[in-house]
Formats: sequence, C-alpha cells, structure tokens
Amino acid sequence: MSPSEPAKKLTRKDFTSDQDIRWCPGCGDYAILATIQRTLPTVGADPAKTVFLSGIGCSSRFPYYMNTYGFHSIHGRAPAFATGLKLTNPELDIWVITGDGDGLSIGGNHLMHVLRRNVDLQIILFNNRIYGLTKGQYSPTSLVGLRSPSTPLGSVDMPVTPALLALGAGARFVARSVDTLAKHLGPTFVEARGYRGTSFIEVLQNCPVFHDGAWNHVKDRAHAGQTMLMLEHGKPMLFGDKDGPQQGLRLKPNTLELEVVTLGEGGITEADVLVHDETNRPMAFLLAGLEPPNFPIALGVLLREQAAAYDASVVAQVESAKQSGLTDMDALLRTGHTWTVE
Amino acid sequence: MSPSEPAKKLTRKDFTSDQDIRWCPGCGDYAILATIQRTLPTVGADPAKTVFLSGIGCSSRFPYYMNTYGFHSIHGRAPAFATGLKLTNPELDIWVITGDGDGLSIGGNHLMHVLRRNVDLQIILFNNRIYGLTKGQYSPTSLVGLRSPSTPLGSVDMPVTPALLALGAGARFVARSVDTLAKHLGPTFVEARGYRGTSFIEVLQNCPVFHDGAWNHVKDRAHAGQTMLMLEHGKPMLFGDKDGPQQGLRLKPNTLELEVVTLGEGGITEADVLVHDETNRPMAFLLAGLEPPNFPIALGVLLREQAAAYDASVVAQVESAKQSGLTDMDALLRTGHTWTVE
Amino acid sequence: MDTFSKSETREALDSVVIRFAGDSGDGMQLTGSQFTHTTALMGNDLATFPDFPAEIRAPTGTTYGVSGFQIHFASYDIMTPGDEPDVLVAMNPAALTTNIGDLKKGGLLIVARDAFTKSNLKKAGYEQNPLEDHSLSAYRVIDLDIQAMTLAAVEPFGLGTKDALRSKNMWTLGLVLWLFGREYTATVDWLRQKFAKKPEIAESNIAALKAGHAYGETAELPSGIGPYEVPKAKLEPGEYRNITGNDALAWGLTAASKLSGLKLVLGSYPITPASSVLHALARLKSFGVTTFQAEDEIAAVCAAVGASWGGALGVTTTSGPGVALKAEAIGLAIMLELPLVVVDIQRGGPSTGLPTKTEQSDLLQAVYGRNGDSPLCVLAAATPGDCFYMAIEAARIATKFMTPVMLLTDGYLANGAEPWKIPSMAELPKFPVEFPTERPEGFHPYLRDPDTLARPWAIPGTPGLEHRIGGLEKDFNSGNISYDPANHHKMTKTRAAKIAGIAADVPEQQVEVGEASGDLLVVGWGSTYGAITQAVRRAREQGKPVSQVHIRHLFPFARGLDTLLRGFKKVIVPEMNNGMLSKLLRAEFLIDAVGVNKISGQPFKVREIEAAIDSELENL
Amino acid sequence: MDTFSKSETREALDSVVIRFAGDSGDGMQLTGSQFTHTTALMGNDLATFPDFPAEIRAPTGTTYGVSGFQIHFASYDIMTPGDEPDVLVAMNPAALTTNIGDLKKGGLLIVARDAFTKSNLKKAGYEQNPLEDHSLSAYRVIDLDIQAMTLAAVEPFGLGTKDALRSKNMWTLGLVLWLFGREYTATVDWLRQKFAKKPEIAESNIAALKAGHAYGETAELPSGIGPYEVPKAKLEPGEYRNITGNDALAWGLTAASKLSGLKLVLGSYPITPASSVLHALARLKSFGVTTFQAEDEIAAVCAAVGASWGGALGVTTTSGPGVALKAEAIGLAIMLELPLVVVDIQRGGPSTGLPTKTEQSDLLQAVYGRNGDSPLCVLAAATPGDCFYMAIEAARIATKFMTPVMLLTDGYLANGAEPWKIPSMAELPKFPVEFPTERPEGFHPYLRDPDTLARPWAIPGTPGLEHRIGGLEKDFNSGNISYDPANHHKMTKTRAAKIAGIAADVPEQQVEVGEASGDLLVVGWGSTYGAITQAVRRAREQGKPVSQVHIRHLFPFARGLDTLLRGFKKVIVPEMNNGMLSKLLRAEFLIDAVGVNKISGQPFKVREIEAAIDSELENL
Ligand SMILES: Cc1ncc(C[n+]2csc(CCOP(=O)(O)OP(=O)(O)O)c2C)c(N)n1
Ligand SMILES: Cc1ncc(C[n+]2csc(CCOP(=O)(O)OP(=O)(O)O)c2C)c(N)n1
Ligand code: SF4
Ligand code: SF4
Ligand SMILES: [Mg+2]
Ligand SMILES: [Mg+2]
Repeated sequence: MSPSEPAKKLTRKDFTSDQDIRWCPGCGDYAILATIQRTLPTVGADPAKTVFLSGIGCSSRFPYYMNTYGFHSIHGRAPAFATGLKLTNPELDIWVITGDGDGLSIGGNHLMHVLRRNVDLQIILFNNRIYGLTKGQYSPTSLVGLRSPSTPLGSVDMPVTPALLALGAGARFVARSVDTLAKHLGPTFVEARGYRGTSFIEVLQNCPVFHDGAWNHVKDRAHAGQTMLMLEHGKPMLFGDKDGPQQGLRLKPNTLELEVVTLGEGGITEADVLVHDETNRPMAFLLAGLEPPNFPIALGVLLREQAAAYDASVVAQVESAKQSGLTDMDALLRTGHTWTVE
Repeated sequence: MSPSEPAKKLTRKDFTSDQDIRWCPGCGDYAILATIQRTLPTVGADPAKTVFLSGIGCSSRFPYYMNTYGFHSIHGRAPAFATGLKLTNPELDIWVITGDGDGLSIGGNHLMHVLRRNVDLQIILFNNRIYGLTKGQYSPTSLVGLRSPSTPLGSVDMPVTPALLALGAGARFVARSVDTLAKHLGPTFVEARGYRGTSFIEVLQNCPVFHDGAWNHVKDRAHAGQTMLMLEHGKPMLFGDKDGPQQGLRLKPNTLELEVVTLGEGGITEADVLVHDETNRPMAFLLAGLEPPNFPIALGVLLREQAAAYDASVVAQVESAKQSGLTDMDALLRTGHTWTVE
Repeated sequence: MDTFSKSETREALDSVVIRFAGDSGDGMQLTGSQFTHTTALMGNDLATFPDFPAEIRAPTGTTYGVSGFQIHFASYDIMTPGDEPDVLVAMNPAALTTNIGDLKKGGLLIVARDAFTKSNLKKAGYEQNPLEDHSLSAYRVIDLDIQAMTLAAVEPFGLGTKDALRSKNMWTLGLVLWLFGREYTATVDWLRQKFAKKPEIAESNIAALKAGHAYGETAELPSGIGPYEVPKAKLEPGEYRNITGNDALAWGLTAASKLSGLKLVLGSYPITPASSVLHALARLKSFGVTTFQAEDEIAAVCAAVGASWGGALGVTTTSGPGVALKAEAIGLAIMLELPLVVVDIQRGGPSTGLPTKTEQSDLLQAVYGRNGDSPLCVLAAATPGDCFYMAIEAARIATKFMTPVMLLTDGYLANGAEPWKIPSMAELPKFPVEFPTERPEGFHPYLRDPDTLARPWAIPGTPGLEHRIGGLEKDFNSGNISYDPANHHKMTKTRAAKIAGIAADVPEQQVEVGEASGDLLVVGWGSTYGAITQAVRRAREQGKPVSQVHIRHLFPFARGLDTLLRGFKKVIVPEMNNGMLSKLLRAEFLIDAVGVNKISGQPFKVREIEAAIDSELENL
Repeated sequence: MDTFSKSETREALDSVVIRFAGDSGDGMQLTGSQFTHTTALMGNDLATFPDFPAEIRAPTGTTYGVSGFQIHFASYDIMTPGDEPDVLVAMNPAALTTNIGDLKKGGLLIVARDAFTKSNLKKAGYEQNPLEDHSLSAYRVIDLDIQAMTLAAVEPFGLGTKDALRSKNMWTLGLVLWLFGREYTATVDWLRQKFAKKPEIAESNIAALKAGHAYGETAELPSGIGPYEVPKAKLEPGEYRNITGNDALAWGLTAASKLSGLKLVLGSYPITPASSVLHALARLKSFGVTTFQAEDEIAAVCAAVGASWGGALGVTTTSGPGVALKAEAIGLAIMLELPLVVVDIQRGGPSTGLPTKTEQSDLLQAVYGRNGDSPLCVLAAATPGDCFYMAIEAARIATKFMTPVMLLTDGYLANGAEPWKIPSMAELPKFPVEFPTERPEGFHPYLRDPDTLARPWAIPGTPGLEHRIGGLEKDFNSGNISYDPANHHKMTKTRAAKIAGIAADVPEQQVEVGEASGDLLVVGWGSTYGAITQAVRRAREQGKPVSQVHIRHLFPFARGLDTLLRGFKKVIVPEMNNGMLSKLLRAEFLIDAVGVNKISGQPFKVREIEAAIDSELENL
C-alpha cells in the first residue's frame, strides 16, 4: 500500500473498473471476474501494485474490467510481456489471463518457458475448450470428434491436458478449479498469489455460446461429489456424493496406477486411501490426467514445489554485480587499450 | 521402392550426399549422421521416399549430408513444414532434425503440437545443451550456473527435460540415446521409424567447441554401466558396471518414487526389480526424469503407446468425404439459391 | 425462380437502401441475408454490407452490441451498398441511436416501439424516449409493437417468451418484404431447411414472417408510406447467385486446384475476418481439400510451404497481424522459390486495431514486409465475386513462376455479398502443372526455365531427383549453398527479374471507365472498386473529364500503367489507408499521385469520392 | 602509449591495406585485432573488416573454412578497410586461392610454404602447387616455412605438435609487425593477460611472436620488400580506443540508460550478427543492466515492451529474420505508444540468406513491415563509433515521443572496428524521464502532450494512475476502446503526426561533403558512409562537381533534405541492397534518385563508388 494513502479496507468495488462488460450473457468469465474482484480485497491487494495482463480472446478482455493496471496484449504472448514487466519491477503482483487458445495454441511456447523459469506470476488459463472470440473453432483442449466451424466432420487432433503440459514443462505450482465454484476458486487464487514463482491455475470455464456444457460431465450438480476430487495437502483423497458412498483414490499395489476404491467395500478403510502430497511431483502427474467417467477430476493444488523465482535470481545477480563490478560509465568506455592523440 | 528401379541392396554410400560436411572436427553430429546413413539401408529405406527436414542450428545442417530429399528450413519451425508435407504425401518417410535451441526454445510450441497430434514423423533432437551455431549461448537444456556468452555470471534459468516435456505434451513414442553409442542409436532409430505416429528421440550429443563434456557424467566410459540404464520392454531395469555389482530400479513400496537397489544386498533379487513396460505412461514420466549422480539416465524406448496417426485420420476423413460428398465443381458453384437472368 | 405476383398499386423506385439494425442477438444478419436473397430472386442488382460488433454477444441493449446489415438494390447495376439508407429498421433504442445519424432526411424509420423500455433507453443513453419527444420529426416513422405482434403470431406454438421473441426479426422481415413487394416463399423454404430437425422452431418463425407480411397488407400504414416496387435490373443473362468474398475465395481456391490438377492444402489459424475461408474450405473435403488448423499463423504458413514442396497447392489465409507473423516463413518460400498463396483479408490496424472493420492498410506490408530483398507477387480482388477469379490468378502465377503470391482482400469484400454470374468450369482456362520425373542433364533444383526463370518443381518421392533446398543463398549454377559475393548479387537480381517478369504474363492495364488520357484519373485497388466506379460514372454523366483505372496486379504493376498515368493532368488515389498505393506509384513512376484517404474502418461512400473528384477538378 | 623506436631505414608509405587469411582455426581474427591494436597505438588512422565463415569450425584446409581480417591504416584519415590489399598473408592454399584475386598486382604475398601440402592443395582445388608453377609471378612473394619456424621457436615449451602449431599466427604477426615497424610489446602484454592462468601457452606464443619479429630483422628478405613505415595520422586530439559497432551499441544503450535515468532491460534472442550485443550487455550487470535471453524473438520484443510499460528503457536487438518475427509486437508497441528501441543489425537476406555477411536490405521492412498504418521512427548508424551515439539518439526519441524506434546497423559495422575518440559522459546531454505521479485533471492514458503528441508514461505501481491499455483502437478523448469510425481516422492521423513531428526535434539535414547544390549528389545511409565519403572526397580532389549527403534519420527524414535533393541535377544512391532508400526518396520527393546497388554481402569499395560518380558525371 502506498504511503500517501491511508490504509483503508478495500472492497470489491475498488477492484471494479467503470467499463461495461462485453461478455455474452451467461459466460463463465463473469463468475471468475467476480471471484477475483471479491478475493483481492481479502488478501490486502493494492490496486496500484496489481497488474492484469492478457493475450487475445474473450477471456483476455478481463483486464479491462479490473480497476488495477491492465494490459491487453497480443495473441499468445502475455507471459513474455509479464516477464519483462516483472524483471523491471519485481514488486508488482502480476496476473496473466489467458485462454486455451491463447495460452496453449499460439502461446504454448511462452507458457512453457515462463513455467520452467518460474517467474513470479499467477497465470489463470480459462479453459472453455473452444475459441470463443473467433466464433467457435476447436481448440487444443477440444476433444476428438468435436464438430466446429473448422472441423465440420469432427476434429481428429488429440487434445492436450493443460496441467500435464505445465508439469512436463517443469511448472512448480499447478492448480485447477471451476468458474462457478467461487468457494473453491477464491481460495485457489489466494494460494496461487501466495506462491513465489509461477503459479499455473486452470479454470474450467463454460462458454454457453460455442461450447455449452463442455464441463457438464464434471460440474453436473447431481454427481458433483463423484466427479470432483477436492485436493487437500496431507488429507486422504476422498470424494463421493453426500448421500452416496465415500470413495477414495488408492495406488494399485506395486504399480504406478491409481484406482478408485469405495470405503467400507472389501474392507477398505480411510487408511488405504492415498494422502495428497502437494510436493510429490509424480503424484501430480498421475492426478493431472484423471477425468470422468472413470475418475473424478482433481481440483485444488496439484503441485507446490518451492524453487527460486526467476525474477529474484536475476535481480540478485544484478545487485551483486553492482556491488563488485564497474559502475562508472566513463571508466567503462576506457577499459582495455586506449591511447591519446595530442 | 519405385517400380522403375530394380530393387538393389543399398549401402551407406547411397545415403551420402556429395556435400562437404561443415561441422567442427570431433562434433557428435558426425556419429549420428554415420549411424543414420548406416541404418537406413538395413531397413530397406528408399532415398527417393525419404526426407530429412530441419530447422536452423549446427544439427540442422544434417539434411545437406543425406542423399535423400532434404529441406533446411527456418529456426524452430521444422515440425510445421513436416506436417504440411506429410499431409500432402503420407507415403514419405520424414525425419525431422532439430536441436535443443531449435526444437525447445524457438520451436517448442510446434514440437508440442506435432507431438500431441501424433503426425507420423521421426523427430531427432540433438541435445548438446548449448546453441552451437550462434557460438555458445546457453540453451533451454543448459544447467543452472552455466557460464556462456549470454550468461557470463552463470545462467539462472531452470532447464527443461526434453523427454518430460514431450510426455507432458502427450507424446506417444519417446526414446533417448547417445551420439556415440552407434549400437544403441541405430536400433533406436529403427524402432522410431517403425512407429506409426510421432516418434521423439532425444540424442545426447557432444559439442566439443562450446560445451565439451556436457554429457560426460553419463558417458564416462569408466562408469557407463552405472550411469546408463538400457531399457528393454518386458525386461527388468538392471544396470551396473561389468565388474561391479548389478543394480536395478525398484518402486519404493507404496510410494511413487523409484530407488536404486543392489542385487544381492539385503536380499534383493532380480524379481524385486521393476520390469520396463513401454506402454506405461506413468512409468515413462518417472524414467524420463532420472539423471546421474543419483540415478542412471534411462536410454532406449521410454514410451510406445499406439494411437491414431494424425495424417492417417486426416486422409481418412478426406477420402470418406470424397465417397459421400459433392465432387462436381460446377455443382458446388450452384449450391443454395440461384436464379437465371434471361 | 420466384416471381412477383401481387397486384396492389405500388410506387416504383429505381433504387433503395435499407439498413436492418438491432442487438447482436436479434438476428439482423439473417434478416439481411434473407432479404438479400429474395431481392436477388426478384431480379434486382444489389450489394450488401454487414457490420457487426467485435463482441460475440454483447450484453443486450448496449450500443456496442448493435449489429447492422445494409442492402442496396436497384433496377440498374449498382456497385456499392449505398451511402445512406433510405430505410432504417431499428429493433431497439441502441440500434436507433447508433444508426439514425445515417438515415436520409425524410427517410423511412421502422422501429419496434415496445423495445423502447426504460432500461433499454437508459443503456442507449437516451434520457427521453425519442419516439415521444418529436426528435425524429425529420423522418417518416412507423413505430409498431413488433414484439407484442410477434408473440401473438407465434402463440400457437407454446414457446416461452424468450424463445418466442426470437422470431421478431422474421416478423419484421415479413413487413419489409411486403413493403417492397417481395414474396416470402424463399425464406419459408430456407427456414424449413435450416430447422429441419426442429420443426416447431421453423413453423413459429414462418408464422411470424407471414404475420409481418400480412400486417403490411391489412394494416393502414401512415399515408405516403409505401408500398413500393423496384423493377428488375437489366443484368447480363446467365445463372446467378449471391456470393460473399470469402465464399468466392474458398471456391476460387478449390477451382484453382481443379484447374491445375493440384491437391489443395490449406494451413490456417482462425482470425477475423479470415476465419470463414477456413470454415468454407473445411466443408469441401469431398473435393480433396485438406485443411489444417495450425497452432498459430507461423505453423500455418510453414505447413502450406511444406505442402507446396510436396506438390500441393499450398495456401494460407489470414489477416494483417497474421501476415506480420508469417513474414519470416514467406521469406523462406521466396528463397526456396516454391509456389504459395497467402491471402490477407485486411482489417483495421495497426495491431489488433479494429478487427471487425475493413481497411486496406496492409499493402506496404505485402510488398515490403520481409527481411532482405524479397520480392513476391501481390494481387488484389475488387469485388466479392472477383475473389473467385483472383484466387485462381494467384494460384496460376504461383505455380507458373514458382513464387509466393500475396492476395489482398478485406473485411468489406469478405462479408459483403453481390449477385454473381456463375461461371462454368469448362470456360475457365486450365493451368496443369507438371512435376519433372526424369533427371535432365545437369539437373539441380535451381535450374531455371529460360522464359519464366522458374525453377523445376521436383517433388519428394520422385526417384532420381533427390535434392536439398533451404534458406541459405544458393549457387546459381549448382543450387548448392553459396557464400560467393557475385553469386548473391546475381541471385538477388534473378529473383527480382523473375517477379518483374510476371508483368509480361498478365493483361495490359486497361482503363476501367473513361478515356485513356485526359484531365483527371482516379486510380484505385481492391474493394474501393464499386464506390470509385459509381462515382466516376456519375461524374462523367455530369460531363466531368474523369477516368478510372483499377489495379488488380499491384506487384509487379501490369504493363501500360505508366502510359495511362502519364496521360492525365492529375492522378488521385482513393484508399482506405493513410496513403499506400500512392506511395508505390510515386516511387515507381515519379508522378504526383495524390491520396484520398479514409481510415475509419468503413468503406468509401460514393459521395465522398465524388467530392474528391470535384475538388480536384476545381483545382486543376 | 607505445612509441616506435627502431632505427632501420624504412620506406615511408601513406597507407597500407593488409589482409590476413587462414583457416578458421588459425586465429586470423586474433592476429588481425592485435595488429590493429598496435597500429592504433602507433597513431595511424585505421579501419578493419573481419570476414569469417558461417561455419563454426569448418574442416581444416577447406575454402569455405577460410577466415579473413583486413586492416587499412594510414597517415591520413581514412574511412574504409581498403578496396584491395597491398599485402596478403595466406596461411594455407585455401586462403591463397580464395583471396589472391583481390591482391593488388605487384602486391606483397606472404605464404606459409609448409602448409602447401598435397592434401591441403587438393582441398583448395589446386592441381599444382602455385608456389612452384609461376602462377604467382604478378606478386612479390615471401614464402616461408612458417610452421617449421614456429615449431622451432616454441620447442622449449614442450608442447605437442598440434598445440605448438597454434602459435604460427603469432610468428606471422611478429614478422608483419616488424615489416611495418611496429612493436610487439602490446601483444606480449595482451598474451600474458589472456593466458594468465596458462603461462606456458602465453610464453610459447610470445616466443613465436618474437621469433617472427626477429626473423624479419635478421633474415634477408627478397630485395624491394620492406621494411616500411607508415607515419602517424593527424587525428583530432583526445583519448582514443578501438571500437566495434556492436560494442559501441551496447555501450551507447548503457549510456542512454544513465543519461535518461532509466533502467535498461534488454530482451534478445541470439542471432548473427547481433548476438555480441547481448553478450556485451550481459557483462554490464554492474551498470544495472538486465538482459533476458528469451525463448525466441517474439518473446524478446514482448519482454522489452513489458519492461517499457514498467518504466524501463526496453530494448531488443536482432537481425532481419528476427525483425520479421517481431513485427506484430512492434505494431502493438505503436498502438500502446510506449518507448522501445529495436536494433536491427542487418545481414544478407532474404530468409537465412548470408548470415555472416553484411547488407542493408531491411530498410523497407523497418519502415513498412507491419500490418496497418503503423509508423515508427527509423534511424541508422554510419560508422562503428556512431553506433554509440545513434543508440542514445534512439533512446532519446523513443522516450520523448513515446514510440518504438528502429535503429539499423549491419554486419559490417557490427564487427568492423575503428579508432574512436572516447567521449566523456559529462559532455553528453542528459534526457531525464519523468513518470507522472499525480493524477491530473481528466487523466487518461492517451492524454497527449500538445507539443510532442506523446502520451503520459504512467507506470504500474503508481497509486491513482491505474489504467488499461491494449492493442484495440483507443478513443482520443478517453483512452477507452473505441470502434468509432471518425475516431479511428483521427487516431491514425495522430499517430502519423506524432512520428512526423520528430523531424522538428532533430537537426536539419546537412551536406556531408561539398556544396549544398550543384551537379551530382551522392546520398547514402548506414555503413556505406566511409566508402562514399572517401569516394566523394577523391572525386572532389580531382575537381569533380559532386557532393555528399548522409542520412541518419530515415523516417521521418530530417528537415532540409528536400531542398538539398532539389539543388542537384542528379542524385545517386549507393546502397547494399536492390534499391530501398532510393524508393523512399522517390516516393517522398518525386526526384529521380538512381540506385547504385551492390548486393554481394560485401561492403562497397571506394573505387566502385568513384566509378558510379564518373559514369553519372559523364552522362549528365
Ligand atoms: C495473431 C493473431 N492470430 C489470431 C487472432 C484471432 N484470435 C483472437 S482470440 C483467438 C482464440 C481465442 O481462444 P481462447 O484463447 O481459447 O479464448 P476464448 O475466446 O475462448 O476465451 C483467436 C484465434 C488474433 N487476434 N491474433
Ligand atoms: C529467427 C532466427 N532466430 C535466430 C537465429 C539464430 N540461430 C541459428 S541456430 C540457433 C540456435 C541453435 O541451437 P540448437 O538448436 O541447439 O542447435 P546446435 O547449433 O546446438 O546444433 C540460433 C539462435 C536464426 N537463424 N533465426
Ligand atoms: S463466446 Fe463464449 S467465452 Fe466468449 S464471451 Fe461468449 S460465452 Fe464467453
Ligand atoms: S559448434 Fe558444436 S555442435 Fe556445432 S558443429 Fe561445432 S562442435 Fe558441433
Ligand atoms: Mg477458449
Ligand atoms: Mg544445441
């Protein structure tokens, strides 16, 4: 908080810009926006030090609606702009907003490199499994067979799983949540913000216009307990509908496979259920790939691994060079051999 | 083989172009070239149907030395050219040659997408952990701390592991070998060529000029038995120097971690050692990340998963449309409403 | 073919411009295209201009969510969608406020009165209801409770209010069709086909359509308002259809594949306003068309180049920002001397700019936007239907000269439609391509045809022609890599000469309208064709000494252009950019070509060009 | 400062051109730069031209593995590395065959005779040994067993033959130093410093160096051959150093950061010949310089733009193919109106082209290579040392006008060195940047300074100035997204006017040499400066009516250029491309500027420009 302003308690309004929101009615983006706007005041965020930076897509309109610094860049490149900005001013709290097209199609390489470098940013990927802004073409997360304007006979591209891709690239904080699950989404953002390094958060988002119900198999209220696994560090991985049986994930003995077990069946107790460990990378790999119908989808923090943040290392190197190296420009120009003409 | 030519037994010479090789003396690229030139005749390859397609880098000079069709494209984009070529003529046997800079830095996104699509190609990534052609800057596979012209105080970027990245992107055939291990490299190429889909092969390559010995910790002849694990499908993962003890990899009971065990110690027998299963993706993830000194590096086929090849699916869709759809251009121009002016 | 059968007395009009405007969700584009279709069947000439917001579905009632569709139809041949509407249909207050400024004084305004609710008025920024405060007295207003009448008409189908209201555009269409003496049969057919699987939707829409039509017939419209008729235009005999530029382009590319005998391989990445070419070609798989939606524009063009090397007609379609990304790879194609068609459907720039608006501001990027001396051929289409022919021309030149060709169209051509006389494939000249199969004496990949300077298109898979190509400079005599200084000079000159040589292969530049020399010449390119032609014709009808040249071959220019330009005292160049063709003409011919520039994301009005002509003539 | 102390009788020469040529592994670049260094210390003016192969280490003995270094030094002020060498040092047959054609007739040829082995001769394509077949009779040949003499000299250090032979370049350098009356002290010091950790290597090299020098002193050279001396040049008094263009550029950028008070943030991706700027800046972290080696050129420029938004001096360095990739992002920076310095160190194109050779063929890409109407400022440096000043000028304009600036240099400037009078920082004008901290009345991010039309540089982190920017068109009055047609026209014109306004902020265009009007004007830009100046001076010495203008501000042009151009009967434009500045001049001023084009990857020779001058004067 800046010294000139008296510390006052901020509210959602302080994070809301005066611009009309231009998403379609019913778009999942509204819910995500509301959650961010409600969450930031609770963690003492300062609008002046907060930056939302996006690419191009429906989701990438996000920065216009936040009363913070905002940068609506070009398609796919947000992580690169964010890296330059963070290296310039590491005090900023930077949120990168991207979509499954922006972040995984044209921008996949920047995403991968920012993740491996571990620049201190939050990256929220709005995954609606479709190109919204350009009117509904299939995206890298669309399932095989999807009929879209560019795949009238059904897509034949095998999709990518964002969390797996991130893990493969070396991401150290990987989380997943759902647009409309504000109570899960808000805390996930808080965790992400707290992590020093790149936090990658995939948000399952519904595009009612071009791919309505893409996540229904996950979100379906009737079976949400069975289709979503809410991860908690140190807690057994249990799930199940309120009134149904409690289920859990177990490692098949001596294999590398997970299986769903039902508590109380065949003598299975909670003790048999695998305990989530955020620091266990192989576990994160296994969890990232789970999907209904055979498994619930894993939500929450899949992986949190401490590591040096890139911006901190870069700054440290510059600062230590300043201590020990040449700092006088005139002297620099005169390094090496010089001679005088009289 | 073309009908016009009588089938004759080809030799290395048939795959050798008349161009002088312009790599530095001692470069690992020579060994890889020789192995390819020796291997192709053994599998009945037809120079007229074989294509080598590369990006830019020392390694990307490769196509000039092969007496096949060759295409030296631009930096990082070889997978995209190859995709277009393969969609045009699926009969061609296409080898993409790339480097750790070409394929993982500027070209990371194309690599990731070709892998997820599973276009039927072989992609050989020459990993010398350095930018050779531009004189020695660090690359995405360089280790933290590497001093290079662009990191005079040591690099602070966390490196990427090519095989992990490939797996995260959804690659279905992932292998690894070593430039100078012709006896391992040749058969690995044969396996890759036999796979219908994208086969990704990382070759550990030495650049004696700018990063000499980058793989010494793996290749060191004295301990090669301990530093290399030669994977064989269905065989226990054993390694060890000829005269030293036999070691193996085991899954730590009920965890997701691998550990090194020594046969004969503490009652460990071959039966305790994990058996390699090329079709087991979680296992491939675990193997891909192993590196000396704590583990041997895994060489050979890490993963081989059957799946539809993209080019085959695309062609099938076109062919079936040809059967059932409109094929008369005049009729097409007259679809929908037309009217006549007299 | 439908005919007009009604017998009311109708006022005959020569030409009418109607603009339909409403919320993005109100179906104005459908309404417009159905009206267009029926009008075409009636034998009028016509031109259309859809203008929709960048937002997919902006919140209802907002001004930036307004979607418009303008149609100009007449009993003579016309070339633009009209400067100002004679009739404005405004489905809500936002549509009214954003469009009323364009309506001709005394023009007809049709409004859905019951959409003028308090909340809609507020969203549109009205403090008072304009229907009640005499602010519209300059127009002839028909304000009707269209929503209520629609609900009444579709009541029998038992839809919810929200769904029922969806048909209000059809009610309105019915009324407007009646007003201009048009049948609704074609729309009825279309609705039945479109909603074949949801017959209740089809029937409720049809009911609304018929109700609107009936309302016109039975209700008493204010005096002095309609009904009208617009007699048939005298068009060249033949079979016609409506066609948008992007459809024409997709079909032209497919036709080029047939005429050349080449497989068409499109590498593309969605971008407004080019995406619909990808969509159209994706539907033509039965013609052997392969479409590849790549991960980005770079991969898209690279895939097209890979396809070309493999012996396909490699094509990539995009808009300005995409061309910027493709520059490096296009440079490679120039070095490789492979055929490639790059289509740039221009939109408002710079950067993301105005993605859904039209502009001609990529011309200099097309000609010069690459590193090194890297000439390629640049063409531009003039009308929606011309996109078909220019696509074929691009493919012809690309394959004959082994070169990338950049074809420029724009958002206006892409989405605008015009009646198009359908060609027969048999009339179109074939340009079969032959791939060498024998190894000629001294074969190398850069051995040139002495006439065209094109290199042989030897494709992988051909026994005996194995070769290596790449982006490094090639030796003129062997095709191997060469760093030789004199060779590089020679190769640069050769690449330039090859492209310059295309001029000898295309028709001489003709005057479009008027004499080949005189006082004032108006030079245009691309989609300004209609507006310029109309303006020059009108000026000439008034006896003004003005001619028109329209350029389709922008690089190299066609032979004869020089003489034409020098034949006039003054040359003006209307462009939807800040002066690009004028720069090329000045540099090439040293003539003082003066720009008439409009950079508003909107096409020229005929009137604007007439004004430019008048002011130049005054100052001559 | 070293002085010359020897007392032999030496033939005095005004100027000498020496070319050292050998295998890439022979250390010719080191030899050349050590000779350069000593020559600078001797007080000569000089210019150098390193020319090395694209291969990192081509196989020994091959022609494409030959590496060359040419130095021109004189007792007067010179500006080019010389047309043809007076002296050629050829370390092997490949070096001889690739370079002998350039040696002046009667020139001095020093060859390592014992490198003319059968296998080396074969690799160089010689059927006979040229040292034995009189084919070199046009030259004065000194053929020595340099390898054997080197081995003898370093014998005491007990190195293997391979290592021992590494010193043969030092032996040769010793001989050449002696020949031109130069001391070896500076090289000895340098060797001791360079090999501080390997004293045996230092000492064996020193032994070889001394042995070569001693050989000159003691051995009988063929009559008529040396020794020579080249008296000091009269240079402006001051402290001097040698500097390459890329070092000057890196230092200029760092100086700009000091002068502006901004943090320097470089986003770059390695590419020949630009990489060494990244390397140089990476070594300047102690000056607060942040360098970011990005994953590609696009990320590099985007990071620089992100840095600029954050309040840094954002810079990106690359060569032509990289600029092509950056085009889209540069367009965004234009729309965002943020400062950005893009340095294009041009190389031979198109495509990968001739990566290690020089060319000026990115000029039109710099000016026009983006989608939309997207003007930016384009500058060019004229000499290696000028890169320092133009880097500062680029930063000054970028920050004052809130615009991207493209600075063009080329491979010749990048690697070439010249003696450079070292400025003192106190003399250089500061251009401090202020970021607004208070929210002015009606603040919005596109509120403009009425003079410069620049928008405020409000940086994230500043309380109260929160705002949103992006690539969509902005409203002139609020900075919000606007699709309004008239606004887009106005904003396009405003962006153009802002860039055009830079002309008022830079010095008027001056004549470089000669009168401000007359018969013939030679107009150049960039690295052709030296050759053109020398040629024009020579022509004027012969009484020819020719003047010279050299352009540093290429877009917009500086005021006064128009008048200058119109003041001459004829204007010629020598360029290392197929005609680019000439196009810009023709389009802008409608004057018949005629290109003199050399596209060989090699800089102009003075003689070539003299010839062009003569032929133009004849035809006047
Ligand atoms: C260089 C470039 N290429 C293409 C586009 C067109 N484009 C805009 S958004 C988009 C895809 C958006 O998809 P996604 O990131 O999933 O966002 P969503 O709209 O679904 O939120 C595309 C292809 C563009 N603006 N710029
Ligand atoms: C667009 C573009 N950017 C940069 C370069 C310069 N460049 C050529 S090769 C290379 C890196 C090569 O590294 P790698 O792929 O690891 O190949 P290696 O030389 O090590 O085999 C770079 C940066 C280029 N040619 N083109
Ligand atoms: S198109 Fe889809 S993602 Fe875009 S705003 Fe509309 S509902 Fe949301
Ligand atoms: S620089 Fe390294 S990788 Fe390149 S050719 Fe030389 S040794 Fe091989
Ligand atoms: Mg999406
Ligand atoms: Mg490498």
